[in-house]
Amino acid sequence: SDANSNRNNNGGDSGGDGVLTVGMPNGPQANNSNPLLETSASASLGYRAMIYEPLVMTNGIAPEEEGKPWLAEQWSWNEDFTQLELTVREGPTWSDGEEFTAEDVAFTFQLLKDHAGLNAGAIPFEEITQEGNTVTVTFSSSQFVNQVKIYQTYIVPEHIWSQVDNPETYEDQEPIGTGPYTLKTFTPQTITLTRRDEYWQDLPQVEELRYTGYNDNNAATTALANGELEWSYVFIPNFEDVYLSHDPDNFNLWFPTGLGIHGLWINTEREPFDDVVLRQAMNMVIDRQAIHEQGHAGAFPVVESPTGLPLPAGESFLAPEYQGVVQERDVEGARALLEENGYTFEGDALLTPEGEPVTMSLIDPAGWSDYLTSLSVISDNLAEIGIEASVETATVDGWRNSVDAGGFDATLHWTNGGATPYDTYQHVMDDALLQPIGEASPGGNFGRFDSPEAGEALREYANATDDEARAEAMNELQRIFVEQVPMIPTVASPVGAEYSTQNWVGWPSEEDPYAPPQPTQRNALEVVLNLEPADG
Amino acid sequence: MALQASESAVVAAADTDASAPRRDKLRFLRNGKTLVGLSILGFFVLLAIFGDMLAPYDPSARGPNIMASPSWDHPFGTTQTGQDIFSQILVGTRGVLVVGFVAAVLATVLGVLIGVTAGYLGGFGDDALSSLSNIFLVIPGLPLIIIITSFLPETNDLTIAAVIGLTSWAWGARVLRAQTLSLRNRDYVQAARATGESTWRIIVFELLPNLTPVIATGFIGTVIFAVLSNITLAFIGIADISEWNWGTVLFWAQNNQALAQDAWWWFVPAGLCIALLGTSLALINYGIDEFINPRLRNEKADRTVTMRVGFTPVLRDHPGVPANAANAGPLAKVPAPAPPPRSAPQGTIRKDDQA
Amino acid sequence: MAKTPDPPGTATNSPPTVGDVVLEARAISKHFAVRRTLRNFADRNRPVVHAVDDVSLKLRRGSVTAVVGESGSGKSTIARLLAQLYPTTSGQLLLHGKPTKVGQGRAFRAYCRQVQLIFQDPFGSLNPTHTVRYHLTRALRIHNRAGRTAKDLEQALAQLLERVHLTPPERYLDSFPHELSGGQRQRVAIARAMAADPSVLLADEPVSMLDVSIRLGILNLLRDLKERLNLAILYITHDIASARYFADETLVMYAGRMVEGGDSETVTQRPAHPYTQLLTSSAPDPDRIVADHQAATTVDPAGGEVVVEEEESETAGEPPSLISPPSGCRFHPRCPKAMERCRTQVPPRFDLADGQWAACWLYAEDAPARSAPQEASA
Amino acid sequence: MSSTPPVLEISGLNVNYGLGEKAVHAVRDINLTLHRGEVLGLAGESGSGKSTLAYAVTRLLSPPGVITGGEVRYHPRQGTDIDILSLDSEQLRAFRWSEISLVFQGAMNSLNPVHTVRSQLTDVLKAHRPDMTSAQRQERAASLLSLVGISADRLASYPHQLSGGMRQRVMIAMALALDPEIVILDEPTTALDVVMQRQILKQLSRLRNELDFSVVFITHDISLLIEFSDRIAIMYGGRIVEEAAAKEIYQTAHHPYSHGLLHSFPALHGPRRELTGIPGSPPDLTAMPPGCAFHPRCPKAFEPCDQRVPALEPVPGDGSRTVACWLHADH
Amino acid sequence: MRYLIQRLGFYLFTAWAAITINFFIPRLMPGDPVAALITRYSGQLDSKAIDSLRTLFGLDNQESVWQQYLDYWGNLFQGDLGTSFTYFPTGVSEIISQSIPWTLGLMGLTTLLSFLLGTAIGVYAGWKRGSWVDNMLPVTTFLSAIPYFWLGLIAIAVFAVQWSVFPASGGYDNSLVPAFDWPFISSTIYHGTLPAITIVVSAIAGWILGMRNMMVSVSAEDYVLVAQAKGLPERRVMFSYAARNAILPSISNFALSLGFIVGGTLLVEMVFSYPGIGFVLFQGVGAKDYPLMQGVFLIITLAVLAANLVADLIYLLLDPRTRREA
Ligand SMILES: Nc1ncnc2c1ncn2[C@@H]1O[C@H](COP(=O)(O)OP(=O)(O)OP(=O)(O)O)[C@@H](O)[C@H]1O
Ligand SMILES: Nc1ncnc2c1ncn2[C@@H]1O[C@H](COP(=O)(O)OP(=O)(O)OP(=O)(O)O)[C@@H](O)[C@H]1O
Ligand SMILES: [Mg+2]
Ligand SMILES: [Mg+2]
Repeated sequence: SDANSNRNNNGGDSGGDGVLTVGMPNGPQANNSNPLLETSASASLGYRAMIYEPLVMTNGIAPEEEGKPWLAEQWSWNEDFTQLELTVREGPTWSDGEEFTAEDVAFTFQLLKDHAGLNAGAIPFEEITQEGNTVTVTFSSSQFVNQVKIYQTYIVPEHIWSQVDNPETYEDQEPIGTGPYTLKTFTPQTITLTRRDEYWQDLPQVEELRYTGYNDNNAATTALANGELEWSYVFIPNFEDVYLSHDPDNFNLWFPTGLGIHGLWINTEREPFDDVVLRQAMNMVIDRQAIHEQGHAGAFPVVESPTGLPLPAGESFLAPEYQGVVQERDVEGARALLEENGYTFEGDALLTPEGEPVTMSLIDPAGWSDYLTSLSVISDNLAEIGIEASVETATVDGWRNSVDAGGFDATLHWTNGGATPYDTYQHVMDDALLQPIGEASPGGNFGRFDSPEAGEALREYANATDDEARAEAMNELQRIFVEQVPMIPTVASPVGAEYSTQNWVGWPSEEDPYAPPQPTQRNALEVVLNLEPADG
Repeated sequence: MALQASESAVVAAADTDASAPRRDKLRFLRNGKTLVGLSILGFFVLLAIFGDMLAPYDPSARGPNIMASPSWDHPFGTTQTGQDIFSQILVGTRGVLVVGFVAAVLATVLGVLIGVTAGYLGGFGDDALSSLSNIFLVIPGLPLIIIITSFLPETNDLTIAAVIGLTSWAWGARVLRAQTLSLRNRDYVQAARATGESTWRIIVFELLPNLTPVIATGFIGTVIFAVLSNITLAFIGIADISEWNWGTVLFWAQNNQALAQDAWWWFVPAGLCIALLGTSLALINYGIDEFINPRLRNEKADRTVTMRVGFTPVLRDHPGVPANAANAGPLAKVPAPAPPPRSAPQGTIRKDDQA
Repeated sequence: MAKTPDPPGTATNSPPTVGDVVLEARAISKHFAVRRTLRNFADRNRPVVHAVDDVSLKLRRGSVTAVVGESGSGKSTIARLLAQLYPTTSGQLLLHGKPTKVGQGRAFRAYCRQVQLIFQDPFGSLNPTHTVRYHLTRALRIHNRAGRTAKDLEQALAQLLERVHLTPPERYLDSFPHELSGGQRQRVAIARAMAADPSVLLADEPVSMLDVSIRLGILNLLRDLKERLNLAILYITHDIASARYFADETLVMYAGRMVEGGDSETVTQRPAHPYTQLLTSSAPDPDRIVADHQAATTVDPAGGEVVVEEEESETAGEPPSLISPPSGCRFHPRCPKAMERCRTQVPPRFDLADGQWAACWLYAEDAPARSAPQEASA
Repeated sequence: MSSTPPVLEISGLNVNYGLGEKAVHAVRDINLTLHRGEVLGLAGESGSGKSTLAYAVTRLLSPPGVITGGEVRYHPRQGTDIDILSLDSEQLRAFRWSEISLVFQGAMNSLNPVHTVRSQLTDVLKAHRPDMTSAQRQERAASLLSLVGISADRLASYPHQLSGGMRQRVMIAMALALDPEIVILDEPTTALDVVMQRQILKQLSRLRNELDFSVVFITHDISLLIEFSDRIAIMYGGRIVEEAAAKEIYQTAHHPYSHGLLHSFPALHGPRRELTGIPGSPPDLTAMPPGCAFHPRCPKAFEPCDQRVPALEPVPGDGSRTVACWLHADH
Repeated sequence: MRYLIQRLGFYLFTAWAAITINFFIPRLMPGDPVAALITRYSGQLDSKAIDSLRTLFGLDNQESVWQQYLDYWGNLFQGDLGTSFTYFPTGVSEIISQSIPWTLGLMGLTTLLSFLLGTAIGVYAGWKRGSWVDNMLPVTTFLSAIPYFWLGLIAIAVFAVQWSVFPASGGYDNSLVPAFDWPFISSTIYHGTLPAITIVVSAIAGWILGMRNMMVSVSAEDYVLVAQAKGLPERRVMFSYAARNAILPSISNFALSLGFIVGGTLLVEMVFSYPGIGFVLFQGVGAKDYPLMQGVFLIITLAVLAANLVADLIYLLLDPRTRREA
């Protein structure tokens, strides 16, 4: 073919002229755009958000906000959140020209119900009915905590997917969605999306999106630094020097947080860590700032609230007593606390009331450099109260197994993050997940935190029918978390991004936090719709 | 048959030695390459033994100087978290050498067992064992090591060494088998048999001593392979990176994008150490090669003379040549002075074609 | 030599007489499978090398039996068969008249205490990594002749070396083979064989790798041993002149078969078999210098029947394939006197005068022209 | 024989292996003349320098061999003499094979195993006779093979497909390809059995008669040498110790070493004579005894032998032969 | 012919053994692909997805190992290498077919190039002993002792970051769509240059040395001396006599070294972010994606076997001694 026809527009290394280059360090991709599979290229690179659209656009960094109507114009729940009624927007069309209808929405829910493999959020669908542009879905339990997961469901076209034999293995290589972009070309290295002619909203100004899978962080960082890559989410150590300094005017990095956090999970079954006093003391000496700076290269925000809620995302959930409270490092206080409770110091070593020295191993997979560096910070911190903590590594498998089976003293591990802090607390404290040591509990509560009150509060929160009861339960959860210290929060999981204003402006930012900037989120579409060419 | 040719080359090379091992025990050491190689290796061995005593800092301890370039305090600079890279390299030497040598010992023992047994047994046992080593030869080594290592419940230097050793014996076994085959029918082996020696004694006392140089090259080669594999495993984060070795240093450097941060000092020393160690081992191997195969030796005492196959130099009155008169008796003629350069045209040399 | 009690059954129990048959081979054959591997394991009719076919010979106390024949005719194979380094394909070995068949281990050791093999190549038959002392000590130890104390051993070693005229022993004991000359090495090899105090020595071309000037020494040594110790010696060579010089009896081999035998002088001077005739006429012989080289080629100096014709077809010089040896007499494709039956029937031994025999149809009772063995002329 | 004009004159030739102190002085002050059309035999025990001498003449010694002195003069039928030792590489290439060709010790290794006999025969023609057409070369190759009694259809064979004797004969054919003046045969038959040996030697003498070249024939098999050569030079310890017509030397060897050599091998025919042999072992070239190299083994050694090297000089009373022995020295 | 059949038999046997080993290795080892996947997404994927993934990957039905082995063979004969977990539900064969051209292109070409170049230099160095080429050998030794990935990283730092002479990653320009046209091909070449150079630099020394040593050994063979004695032109002696024989062992070493080279692929592709099969394998290992891992490993092994077969054939052509008459 003709040399030029192959080139997209100006075909330079970076975007510009209607092109935006996006990339993730997730390696080469297989030709699979199935939006319902987390393993697809479209999920891995995030471009499914440009092709398929959710019902409601929620904002992970501002969970208190009401979502924006998207494919659903309106939605309402019954009191106990077991029934959802959706009013589906009229007007959007599928990119093959077919009209988008409520039947597609009902079909998609039915699909999730029928195929457990696609139902990643384990939503207990019951009945799905559609009438005109109204879809009604009932659930077997209260879905208050799962609302966002349901809103975020990518809606797929019935006229195509009903022909599919097995949607669980459907590769969807010619994806048809309601979004403003369609798949133009697919190669394992780069996926190109091109703008549709019509869209139910104003057409975005970006004409073409180029998604690249870089093999690793280094490659992605290099591409970011030389401007080849305009939008990405990649961990960059020392990002000031390595990235921002290459073009201080245009290069930006914004790592706002959602509700998910990282922290030191403690095995509350093992002695002496079953003693809450010890855990409290440990919590008091952890230097989160050092972890933030050294372990996570300043990219992951510190969790300052003792409740483990990252701010500002968790602001609206904070119990009154913890409003404005910042977890301060207090070595003296910790020592005092310990001594008050029968602990003694022998030289530098801490002895339990029984006279045993307190030693522990901190374990994480070999190769997880940010966690391991953080662990060494923690180890130093704990040494200040006489706890001898050694940093150990294991293979990912070995670590996974011992975490699931409760075979560890303490480990850095993430938590689930959802639309409410419920996901985090449930992951850490749910007594329904409690297993004896040795039995795997892959769903959470790795620390074997045995607290019926916490479980009660969790269920209360999930099933409450009014906001007050919910707030009550949330406050209770925070109190238990703060007092019992089942896990020591360190930093928050950001939903961040690096982006360049060289060619495009209008990115979300600290000043204009209209959406999380991460290119693999649903909100990426919002971001793209908001972009404008830099030169006017 | 392609497989056999390489063997025959090795065999041919090794055949020339027959009596070399004892002819001059020190000759091996007098080889310049060997000497340089052994010195460097010796240096690293000393580091491996005393490295952690010499290290000025705890290699894992975070320090206040972050990402400092080399200075007197930190000869190789510091890391992201202020760890002293010099100490990491010093302490890490042991891991590198331990894995290299343990793996090589394992592989060599296996190679000798399998290769020599196959070669000596012949027949079905030989076929079975050499098929086994052929299979191990064609299976790509590093991927196999990565796969096995990644499944290990626990990785430390010894398990890594074991994996490397267990997967890399085949080459040695093959060469040894070929060698044994050629030795098996040597008269002195047959003679030992005819004297009434038992089979195991023949293998251990008659065959093995003659295989020593071959075993030695194989051993050194495996050390190189094991060191590189170990470092690679550490670098890609599959081995246990909490045990310091040069690969671990590189792993952390790469993970923290040291090069992007212009922290060359984080990368360069480890890389150079590996290259130096590799070079030293390679030099030792050249030494052994030249020891086995004297043809490879570059015996050029005198740089003014080019020795070429097929064109013997004529040196009259050359300083490197002992005066003939010293050896010759009364008859010793003074060599005729070189005739004036004749324009010996080829035409006069070539006979008229009369074919 | 340190006198240790001889194991039962050795010849020393009965008073030795020169001429006693010590070792006898009866119709032994050896076929080598061409290559036995996994791959052609399944093949039904594997090709074999007929290295030795139907060979019989007797080794007598105090006498040297020579086996001559061209390269590849199976001489070494016979030596190894007699030493039981290979199992025979068929046939029987008799030691002191008793059939023996030994495999490994004790029985084999007992056998090689009686029958020892000296290899062709003194440069190859000593392990370069071991000293003379090691070689000899091992041989003594294996055959329990090392005595009990270190002194016994030293003495036994010294005696061995003296026996092969390597004196003073101390000069040689701690040398490595490469520090010795070819002749000295061969002496060490002989000493090693002597360590077992055998009654039979199988010498497989013991001098072919040695320099002319050294050969004689070794041959004289062997002769000396034969005479002093009453050994039975099998002397294998391709040099028929040395057989004449050194052996009492000479056997001629061709392509794995014995074709002629008898008293050495008779066989070399009056060869009966056409192959032997070819051999003797081909052997270089300065006494045969003919002033005019140009003429030499057409007139056979020996005046015999077999003349190496220069216009011969090229195959005339080629030894036959042992994988599919010629039927009948194996020499028939090259034999100028081949008859019809030579092509089909294997000739048996025909006894001639003076204990000479030949496996050639020329000497059959019913041969058309029963000829007398060729008389050598100088 | 010595009446014919010389083709090759070697004078004062010295060859070392290696340089400097540790050099092995393998060939010492050799003076030797080869006459047109004669067969010059070179005998001596293993390591006495026979091959070294032969290779030095053509400058084919492999490293670390160096020629450290002397002159090798070639007299062509027409034209000026050539000093082989002062030719440069290109001149040497042109000179080689067309004037002197060699048959090496052990034909097994002399043929390139990966090329056919044809290609190895024709490439020498291609190199030296560039104007021959390919068809002519083929024809020549075929006729060369039949010259040595191998049928032309063997041209397409690879060396491993030929028997040892055939390979040796191919080498001889190759040596004759350019009708050289001199053919050097270095133990051409040692690996062969007597029948084959005789066959080949006969072929060679026939060819020599036809083509009229001179032969240097090297072996340590004295009986073979005496039978085959016109003149014999006997080497010991890198020197020529005696030189004479073959028959004369067989009848009366003057040098004690030649004498010993001639009484070391048994004769097949004639009366069984007593064999004396030579006591002792060959000299070590790196540590040559002073004086006559043979004196430690010589039964007749006397005063000057262990001090001065005897010169190779005509035997008093017999001008046709020379010997290097104090027993026969004039003074 | 018979020889060929024997070799083929050997290759079939080896292939069988490799496939079987390949089947068993992952099964004998611990590890859970779902946990690995969750871990890989650390935090991005909800822990509630565990069950759905298990269902999805079909990990909930248990069959006997023997049955699995039979199924494995059955599928293999249909060219079905199973479904990748990481790239679910894409078939392993598809992933491999996407990535293998890159690996073949880059590694194949550079391996061949370094072999040819190294052999050529080795021939020269071995022929002209003591010349400057010969004296350069210690330098090349040093280069070859440098771990490949390190050389690659430094090369990127210098030639892609410091001076942007070459791109730092990828197999081609992201703005292009793979096609057989000049922009794409030139871009491929441009992207492949830096990795290629580093591979050649670090791999070449081995070939040079091997060939040099063989040349030196062969040069001392009688037939080379004979060729010199025949007065053949130097080129003919050097190539047709010395090099022609010296190269034979190199060829078989070349085939055997492919196994090692493939190991190198992985690092090249990691360091240069190259879209080849080695990186896929690495990902598969990390994700406990054993269908993928097995598939890649199998393909690699078979490729090495095939290359060996080819080398055998070349050897057969080059060395008449192996050609037995029928
Ligand atoms: N182990 C073996 N396997 C197969 N064939 C063999 C074996 N040993 C010997 N042969 C074959 O048997 C035949 C006889 O060999 P043998 O060594 O006995 O000959 P020889 O007469 O000793 O020859 P030479 O004079 O060369 O030593 C030869 O064709 C040889 O190739
Ligand atoms: N490369 C070498 N280095 C050192 N010494 C050598 C070398 N080649 C040969 N010699 C020595 O030179 C001497 C002469 O060797 P040469 O090959 O000429 O002997 P030869 O008379 O041909 O013996 P043979 O009959 O065994 O062929 C020998 O003593 C040998 O050890
Ligand atoms: Mg033999
Ligand atoms: Mg010689």
